[in-house]
Amino acid sequence: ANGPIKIGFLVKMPEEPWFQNEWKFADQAGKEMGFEVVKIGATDGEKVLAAIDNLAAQGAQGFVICTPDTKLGPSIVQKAKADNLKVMSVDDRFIGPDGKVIESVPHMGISATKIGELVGQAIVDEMKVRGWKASETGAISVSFYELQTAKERSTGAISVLNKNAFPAAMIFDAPQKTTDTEGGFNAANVVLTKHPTIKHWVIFGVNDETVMGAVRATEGRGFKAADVIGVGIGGSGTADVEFQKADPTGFFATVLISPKRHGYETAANMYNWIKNGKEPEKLILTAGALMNRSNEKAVMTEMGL
Amino acid sequence: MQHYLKFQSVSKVFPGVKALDSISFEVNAGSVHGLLGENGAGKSTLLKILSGAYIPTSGEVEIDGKVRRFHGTKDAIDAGIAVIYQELNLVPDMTVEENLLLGHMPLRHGLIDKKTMTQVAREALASLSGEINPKSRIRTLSIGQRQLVEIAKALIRDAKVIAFDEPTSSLSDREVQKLFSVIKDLQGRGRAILYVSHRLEEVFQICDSITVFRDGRIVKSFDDMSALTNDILIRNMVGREIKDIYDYRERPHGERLLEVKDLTGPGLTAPASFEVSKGEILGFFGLVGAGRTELMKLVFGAEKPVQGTVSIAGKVMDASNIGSSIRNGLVLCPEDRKLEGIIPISSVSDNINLSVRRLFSRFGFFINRGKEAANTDKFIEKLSIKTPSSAQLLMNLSGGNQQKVILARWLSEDIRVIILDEPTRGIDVGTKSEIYQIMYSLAESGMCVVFVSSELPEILGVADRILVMRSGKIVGSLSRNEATEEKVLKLALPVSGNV
Amino acid sequence: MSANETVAKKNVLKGLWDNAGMLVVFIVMFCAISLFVPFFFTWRNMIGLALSVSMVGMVSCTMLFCLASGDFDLSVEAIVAFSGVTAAVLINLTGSIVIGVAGAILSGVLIGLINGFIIARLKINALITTYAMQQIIRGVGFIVSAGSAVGISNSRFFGLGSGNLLSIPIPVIITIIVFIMFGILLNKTTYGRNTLAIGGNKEAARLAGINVNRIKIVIFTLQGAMAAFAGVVLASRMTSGQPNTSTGFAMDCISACVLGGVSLSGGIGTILGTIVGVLIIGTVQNAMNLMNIPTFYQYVVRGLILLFAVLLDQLKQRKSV
Amino acid sequence: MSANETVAKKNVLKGLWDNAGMLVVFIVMFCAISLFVPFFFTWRNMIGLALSVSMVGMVSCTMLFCLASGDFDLSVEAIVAFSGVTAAVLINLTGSIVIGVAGAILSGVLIGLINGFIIARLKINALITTYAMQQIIRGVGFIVSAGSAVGISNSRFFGLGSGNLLSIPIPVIITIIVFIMFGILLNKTTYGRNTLAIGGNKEAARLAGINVNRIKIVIFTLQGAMAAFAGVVLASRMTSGQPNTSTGFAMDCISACVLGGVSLSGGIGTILGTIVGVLIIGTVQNAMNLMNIPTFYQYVVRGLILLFAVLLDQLKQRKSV
Ligand SMILES: Nc1ncnc2c1ncn2[C@@H]1O[C@H](COP(=O)(O)OP(=O)(O)OP(=O)(O)O)[C@@H](O)[C@H]1O
Ligand SMILES: Nc1ncnc2c1ncn2[C@@H]1O[C@H](COP(=O)(O)OP(=O)(O)OP(=O)(O)O)[C@@H](O)[C@H]1O
Ligand SMILES: [Mg+2]
Ligand SMILES: [Mg+2]
Repeated sequence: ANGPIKIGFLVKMPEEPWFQNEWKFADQAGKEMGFEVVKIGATDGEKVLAAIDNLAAQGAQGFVICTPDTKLGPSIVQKAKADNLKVMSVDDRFIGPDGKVIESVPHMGISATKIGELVGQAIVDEMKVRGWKASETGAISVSFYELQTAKERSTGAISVLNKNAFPAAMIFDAPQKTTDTEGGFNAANVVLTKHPTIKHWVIFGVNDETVMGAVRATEGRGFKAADVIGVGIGGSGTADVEFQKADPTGFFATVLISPKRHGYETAANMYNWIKNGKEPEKLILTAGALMNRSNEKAVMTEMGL
Repeated sequence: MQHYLKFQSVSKVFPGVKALDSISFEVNAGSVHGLLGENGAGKSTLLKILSGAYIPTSGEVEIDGKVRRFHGTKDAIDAGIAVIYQELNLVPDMTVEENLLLGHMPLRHGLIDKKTMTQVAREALASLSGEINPKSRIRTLSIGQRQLVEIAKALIRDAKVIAFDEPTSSLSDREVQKLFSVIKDLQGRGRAILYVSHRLEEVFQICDSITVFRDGRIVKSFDDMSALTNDILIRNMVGREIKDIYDYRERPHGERLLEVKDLTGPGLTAPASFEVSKGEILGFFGLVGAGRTELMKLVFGAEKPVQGTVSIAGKVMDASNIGSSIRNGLVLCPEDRKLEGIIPISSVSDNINLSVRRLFSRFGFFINRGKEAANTDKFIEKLSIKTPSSAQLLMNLSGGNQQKVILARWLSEDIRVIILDEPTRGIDVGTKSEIYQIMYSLAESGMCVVFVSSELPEILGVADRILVMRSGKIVGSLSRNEATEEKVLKLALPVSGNV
Repeated sequence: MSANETVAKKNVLKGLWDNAGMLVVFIVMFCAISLFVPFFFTWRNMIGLALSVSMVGMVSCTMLFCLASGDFDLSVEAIVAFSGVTAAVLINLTGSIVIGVAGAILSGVLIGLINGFIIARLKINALITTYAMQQIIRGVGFIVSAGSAVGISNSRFFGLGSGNLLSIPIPVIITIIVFIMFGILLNKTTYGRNTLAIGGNKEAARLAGINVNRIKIVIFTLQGAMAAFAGVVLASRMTSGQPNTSTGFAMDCISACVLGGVSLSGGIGTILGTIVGVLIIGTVQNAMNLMNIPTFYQYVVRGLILLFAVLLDQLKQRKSV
Repeated sequence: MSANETVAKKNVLKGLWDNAGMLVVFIVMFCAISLFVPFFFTWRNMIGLALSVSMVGMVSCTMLFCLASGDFDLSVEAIVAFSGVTAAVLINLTGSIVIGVAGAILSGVLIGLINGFIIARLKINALITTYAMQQIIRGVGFIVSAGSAVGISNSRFFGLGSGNLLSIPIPVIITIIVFIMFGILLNKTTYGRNTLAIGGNKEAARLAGINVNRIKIVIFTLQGAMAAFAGVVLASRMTSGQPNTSTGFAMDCISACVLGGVSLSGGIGTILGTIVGVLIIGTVQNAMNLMNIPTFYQYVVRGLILLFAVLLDQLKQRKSV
């Protein structure tokens, strides 16, 4: 190619800290290796296609994408082909018309279900540490079924709880209207109202914000930090807020996924693919790391944050 | 002769008001039937029933011997009925021709035929006034011109029954005469015409028969106009004797109070200067679009003047600051009641106290309900406003009563100068004479009254001095003694040959 | 005699219906839910319900004024988010709660002032202005916070949102005070009556010497201040300022007002109605969650309730005309 | 002589400005961007730009009618999503593209009809009705699709969205046809003029014998149909029906119309203006992406552009009055 290499980096929720970080690290890779990263937020299918056109128009040679919907895969692949762009996916893997993943597109990520399972495992482990009886413990699942990923995260966590003999009848769904703290707060409050006799609560949800909201709700009902295990997802500023507080809160831990690998490595791989024709591995799975009060610093450094 | 239009014991009940009570009368083809009555007597309601805008509570309308039931205005239009409403109903951002042909534009191959449309519009307008361009937007026309458009609308439809609800209330004499010749022509072509007006001289000039309403009932019908006099009509309408509705009262004038100097602004073509003394009633006369309304708005501060000053008792007013005008006792009772006067969804009481409430309030902030209620009751009584209660929404009052409410709003103020822009438009004779009396007593107590009117007899009967405006400038001043109809009209009409 | 009494009774009922139709609807609904939905009518749930509507409640008061004057405000949701972030950033920076709260509210005042100025003076349509402002402020909020929650270091600040007074949460108490204040403002002051007059007929109000522009600017400024205050309370409850919170909040407030009989074309509105509107929205949401209604069906139910409620109100008004 | 010519020239310029102020703004903006933003003025990018505004373009046409008649429609975004899902489900079920497309458009017609009926006949405010409808339809869409995208098995269906004609994408061609059709409808038919009359003065239109209710119902039905059609095209481009797509789409269409000089209080609107509005929105977004402006700043820029554009239009109007 003539001129500097340019790659696109499209994400589905540009406002989320997670994607902000991916972008940041992609940029870092670009600076170090000498290519340009075009960052576009593409919140729905239409915007994705427009963004791909836009990339082609400005002479990019390939792009990394976290698609707003995995079923968009075929049309993204088709569009990329039409515009002569290389494509790889990050975070969410493309799904073909047959309902199976599209193996031909290189992917880096960790499945939403996996993240959920990590959350579930963390909860189960901590329950054992605290020695809670299953009969006295309830689970609040702050859910948001409008979003496929959110749904998978919840199912992942629930499956682990189920496997570890957590009674299904004690897992309470708390659907929220908005995926922010206020949404989590109001949703959790209702569950708390309905089950006034339960002594201990475990909480999981879509992201750190909703879990934090639910934890606030338990505090409002007089639950002490020792009676609540909330595990979030993201490892964003919200989790940090909780861990920085002088006294521990019910927000026990969060699953931190490294935006560094996802951002930096995908961008770098794409660059190599374009520059040297070296196609990235078809599938790279990263691991999430459980981060809590005590190991926050260490985990962060390890993840390159 | 056959009765073309027949009302048979038509009644209409609104919550709390029986607007029409078993009305029956008929109108012949080729005749003009006058409807008279005080404000709120039910005239407009009857016309709205005729036009299908209201459905009568009971009774029926017969046209050409057949009972017709209208479920909407479209039915009435299809039955050959055209009503020109008291309140103008035009689409401001459309052109004159589109308004004229609204609802039945000419088509060619399914698309609008603009050429034919312009032609039809031009013809209809020509019979009324040559000055309106069919391509102008309604927004750019004066109220008088809009009224003409409204009338032309009915002419275009070539209806069998045509009803006019106070069509002349904002027309000049010249336009009125033109309208009358149009009506005469319609009459000659066998149309049945209903004519509502508060101007008795018009009624005598144009009507073949008359029905007088009061409180939703027919007081009396007159088929023979020759035996009829002004006094008889007034007695039937108002229920009492009014000898001279103007009943002019002489009074001394004090020192100069309002002084307008070289005022220029939109709508004016030359700087306007005039002054008014304490105790004086200054009349403003002019034809449609002469610029009186614009001048008054400039004086009041509702519009920003390009230059010039307004001062009261030597103190120069803050230009284009309505609040300060009112605080200094300068108020304007605006011309366009619907657009600039009433708050339709507010109560009578809220409408009356809209401005004066600040004076009653504590710390200028907390309202004083007691004082407001007392003020409302005082004016309902004083101006005999016809309303079931002070809590009634203003939109449910008749046109004339709405005008009275606005008058009450300004009379509540502690005024020194009051500008009344067409205050008697759409007001019945009885109330008119009450309003004149109010003007006299305001003047007697040392205020200035500026009185804008398009009714020549009224101006001549009430004003101490008359200023005449023509196309945006003041063209003459006549004292009460020198003023005659001819002299005033001569000043008001366009110069040489244009007539 | 007895016939007369029946008539009198009928009139009382009719009067109640005309003046407070929605209130009757709400009471019936409330009773029915209390009877049939377990846990609904418990002290705990009532407190939870009150808390969940406290923010909508506060901002609906100023929204009522905005709608009553014939305008709109879609920017409140961004102001809520932005002021929370501002408060968090300022408290962390200066360590002073007073500065944080004052700064946040000031930012709301400023945004409201700009809204008001553009709408009243430059005569730009309110819907478009406040929608544009929503975008702008949302963006600025993201920029300031770098897109993620800003934790608040000073824990004394949390009392505002999480504290109790006589076992009633402070946000609820604040909301009640706000309702009373704005009720007085609307009914007993020239400011309130003039607001309604402007909504009824702007030109008539102007010609009656009411400074329309000033009142409009005040309305939007108050709205900005109130939204910012709600944002501060939220930040305190959540112990952090969040830039992406409260999407859809403006429409919630507008819906509450409309349910409460406020006319979207201006000129009509009562505080009692607004309270009822807020309570209906909150109660329905709460009951649906208690009844375990699946999320997707909740969308449908919420929409239907809104539709039926305004329909009912409309029918009532049509009858009484 | 020469002075006269200058005057004539001035008048031409003034006339252009008065009638097409926004067009001038757009052209200037377009030229500036073409000059300063690399890759902007390339065939590829122009096609991409056209594709990206094709949906907003289509629905803005019916939105123009809706706004011009003095109403609103917030439900379009849910209709777009729902009709995509419906098309996908029906095509998978029956294997027939015709049934799928027809079913989807029929669903849009039905929803529009209900909107129109409620607004015109039951006299419920359009904003609230269509907001409630948005919630309901969004919910139904989620229910039908179980919350996730529905892939379409019949690949022949994708031609509608991804095909080209003379190297112009079919959605773009469709949009151009829609613009022409609605331009004629607005200017040359009684339906169009009556729509403007209703928006300008409903009472006058009613008294002129225009069936206001019927026209309103038609407006909303057409709007529903058009949104559904746009949804079908989108589903074809996306090869799947997505229940949560197009949030904020209604406000995009309304913004485009407003940028194009359509009055939100009804009675004023042109198709040329609407096209310009659509193009401005698309161009700004496109240029920002080309210039790599960070997302958060994009919010701010979008808001500012909207604000300045309407401000400019307002200034122009004030001068010409
Ligand atoms: N929509 C309505 N709701 C309630 N009352 C009404 C309504 N329309 C008219 N009225 C009442 O019906 C009565 C008759 O009103 P109408 O407008 O017919 O009077 P009018 O004779 O035309 O008076 P004017 O000369 O003042 O125009 C009045 O008492 C008025 O208050
Ligand atoms: N804002 C304006 N800018 C320019 N011209 C205007 C404006 N408003 C009114 N005019 C024009 O000024 C002239 C004076 O109108 P005005 O309404 O003051 O007349 P009038 O004497 O009160 O007559 P009417 O009986 O119609 O009220 C009209 O030709 C009108 O079209
Ligand atoms: Mg009348
Ligand atoms: Mg005048």
